[in-house]
Amino acid sequence: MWRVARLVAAKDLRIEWRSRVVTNQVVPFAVLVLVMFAFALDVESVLQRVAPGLVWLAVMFSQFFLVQRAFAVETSDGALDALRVAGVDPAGVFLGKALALMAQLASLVILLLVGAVLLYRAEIRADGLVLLVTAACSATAGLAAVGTLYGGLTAGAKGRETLLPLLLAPVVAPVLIAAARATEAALGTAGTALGDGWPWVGVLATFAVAFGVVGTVAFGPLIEE
Amino acid sequence: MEDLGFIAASYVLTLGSIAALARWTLRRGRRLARTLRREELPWT
Amino acid sequence: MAVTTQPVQTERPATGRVTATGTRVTRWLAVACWLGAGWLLLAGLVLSPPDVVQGDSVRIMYAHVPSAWIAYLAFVVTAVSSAAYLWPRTRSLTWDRIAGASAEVGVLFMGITLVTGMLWGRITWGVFWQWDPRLTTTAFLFVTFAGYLAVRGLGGSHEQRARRSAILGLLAVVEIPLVHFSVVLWRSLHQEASVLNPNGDVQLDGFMLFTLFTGVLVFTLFYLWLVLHRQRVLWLQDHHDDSGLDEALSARRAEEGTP
Amino acid sequence: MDAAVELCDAVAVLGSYPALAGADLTVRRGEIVLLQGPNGAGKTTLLRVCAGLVPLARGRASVLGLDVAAHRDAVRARVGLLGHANGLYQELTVRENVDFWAATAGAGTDEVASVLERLGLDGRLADVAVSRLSAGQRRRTALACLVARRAEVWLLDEPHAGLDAAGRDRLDETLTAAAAAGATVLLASHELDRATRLATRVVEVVAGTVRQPS
Repeated sequence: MWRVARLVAAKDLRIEWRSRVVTNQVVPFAVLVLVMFAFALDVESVLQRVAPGLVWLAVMFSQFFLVQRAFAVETSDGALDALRVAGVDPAGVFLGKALALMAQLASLVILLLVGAVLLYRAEIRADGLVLLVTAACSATAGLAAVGTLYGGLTAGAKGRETLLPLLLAPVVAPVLIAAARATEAALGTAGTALGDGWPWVGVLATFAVAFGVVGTVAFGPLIEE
Repeated sequence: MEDLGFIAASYVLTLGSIAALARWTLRRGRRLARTLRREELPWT
Repeated sequence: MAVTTQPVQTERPATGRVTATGTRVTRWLAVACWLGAGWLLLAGLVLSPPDVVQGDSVRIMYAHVPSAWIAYLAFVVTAVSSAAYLWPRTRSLTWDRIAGASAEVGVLFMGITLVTGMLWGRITWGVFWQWDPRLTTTAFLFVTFAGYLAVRGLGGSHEQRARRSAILGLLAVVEIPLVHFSVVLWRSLHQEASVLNPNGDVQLDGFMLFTLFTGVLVFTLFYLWLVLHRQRVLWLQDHHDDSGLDEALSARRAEEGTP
Repeated sequence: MDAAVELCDAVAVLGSYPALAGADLTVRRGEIVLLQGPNGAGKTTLLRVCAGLVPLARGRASVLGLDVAAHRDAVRARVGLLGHANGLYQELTVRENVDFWAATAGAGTDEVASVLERLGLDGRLADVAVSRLSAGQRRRTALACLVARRAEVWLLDEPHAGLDAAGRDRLDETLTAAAAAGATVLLASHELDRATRLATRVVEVVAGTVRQPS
C-alpha cells in the first residue's frame, strides 16, 4: 500500500511541478483572498485580531480548488478508471493523493501565514512556533484526507464543481474552528495563552486520524463504478 | 398570551411542512404506481 | 422509459383506493398521527400553563424539542441502515431505500427544529441565532444531510447510488461527535452569561413535561408514517426504472431478430 | 488449458439499458479474437465486463479461471483494458507514464526501456510530454503502459482508431508478438480487413449477444 502511495504522491507532485497550475493559479488566488478580506474588513485592528481565522478561511477556499485539480488530473483521460482497472490498491491511491494534497496545502499555509504577517501585521512569536507548526501539520493532514475522500466521491459526477464545496464545507468546519483557535494561541492574538492552543491541536489530530483511516477504507468502494 | 404570532407560526410551519411532504409523497406514489396492479406491490 | 400508453386494466388499477403506497397499517397510523397532532395543539397551546420564567414562549418547545429528537432518530436510522447495506450479509436495496427515506424525513425535521429554534430564540434572547453548541450542530447536520441527498441524486446504477450514499450516511454520523465537541470547546471560550441555558434545558414538569412527551410520540408517528410511504415510493421509483429493463431486454431481442 | 476468458449468458445493465442481453463466449489462451458488430451492439460493455468494471445482472464471467465477480481485484491485476480513453497523464512524458504504470505492477525500469524500444517510443519521443503527442503516439503509449504492466489478457476497444499506417503496423506486430508470448487478446474493431488478417478467430456481437459469424 505504501509503495503505491509513494508512487501516486510522486506522480501528483511531478504533474504539479510540470504544469504549475497550483503555483500559478491557486496560490495567487489564496493571496488574493487575503487581500480581498483586507478590503472588506478595512479596520486595521480588526484585521490583526482575526488574521488567523482569515488565513484558515483562505486555506479552506483554496482546498476546494486543489481537490478539484487533483481529481481533474485523474479523470481528464480516464486515469482513475485505469488505476481501478489495473487493480492498483485504492488505499494506496488514496494515501498517495492525500500526501500530495497535504504537501501543497502545507506550502500554501506557510505562504499565507507570511501573507498575514505582511498584510495584517500579525506577529509570530518564537515560543509559539512549535504549537503553530504542529497545528498547521495536523490541520493540513485532516484537510488533505477529507478533501481526497470527498474528491473521490464526486470525481466522475456531473456538477461536481458545486457539489464538492457543499459537501466539504460542513465537514471541514471543525478544522476551521480548531485551526483558527490554535493559530490564535500560537500567535498570541488578543492575549490568548499558549496553553489554550493544545486542546485544539488534539481536535485537529483526531480529525486527521479519523479521516485518514476512514478514507483509506472507504476510498476503494467510493471510486468503484 | 403575548408572542402568539411566533407560537402560532412555529406550529403552522411544523405541521404544514409535514402535511406538505406527506401530500407530495402520496401523489408521487400514486403517479408511479399507475402502471402496476395491486398484487405486484410488495407491501400489499 | 416514458410511460406513454395507459395499459388496459380489467380490475381497478393499484390506485383504486386513496393511495398507492397505503395499507391498512399506514391508514391507522395516519389516523393516530392526526389525532395526536390535534391533542398536541390542544395541550400545547391551551391546556398547559405558561412557564413561570419564559411565559408562553415555552409552547414552541413542544414542537422544537420533539422535532430535534426525531431528526436525530432519523439520522441514526439512516446510519444503521447504511451500515446494514454495506454489510455483505444483509446487503439489499431495501436498506438503501430506508436510509434515503429516513434522511429525507430527517432533513425536514431538522429544518423544522432550526426554524422553531430561531422563532423561540427571537422571543427569549431577542436574536434569531446564537452560536450555541446544540443549534450549531443542528445546522451542521442539516447542511451535511442536504449534501447527502444531493449525492443520492447523482446518476449511476442503484447499487452505485446505494454504496455511495451508505458510505456518506455513515460518515455524516461519525462527524457528529467531532463537530459537537469542537463547537462545545469553542463556545466554552465565550463565557457570556446566558441567564438561561437555551432551548430544552428549561425545567419542565408535570403537565408541561407530559405535553413534551406527547409531542415526541406524535412526531415519531409522523416519522414512521412518512418513512413507510417515502420508502415505498422509492421502491416504485427503482421498480419503474428496472421495469424498463424487461421491456428493453425483449425489445433488444426483437431487434436482434431483424439483422 | 482452461479458457482465458469465458462468458455464460452474461446480462449487463447500464442504467436501465441492457447493454449485454445474454452473451456467451469462450476464448483460449494465446488467441486473438476479433469482436465485430455495429456500434452500440455491446462490444465495449463486453470488454468492460471481462475487466471487472461492470457487474453482471445475470449470468457468469470468468477470466484466467477466476470468476470476475468473486476475484475482481485479482482479475484486474492480470488484465489490461485499453478503452477510448488512454488513461495517461497529459503533463508527464511518455517515459514517466510508462514508468508509473510499470511501477504499479512492480516492473523495473530496465523492462520499461525494452517496452519503449519495442513500440518505437524510445529515443527523443520518450521524453516528450504526452499532451504534445499525436493521437497515434498516445495510443501506442497507452499500449506501452499495458505491456509494461505485464497484463496477460488484453481487452482492446478499437485500438486502431486514430493510428496512421505505420502506427497500425507496429500495433499489429505488438499484438502478434504478445499473443505468441502467451497473452490473450480480445479486440473490438471496425478495421475489418486488417483485423481479420490479425485475428485467429472472429465473432459477431449483435444486440447484446455474441454469435458465431453466419
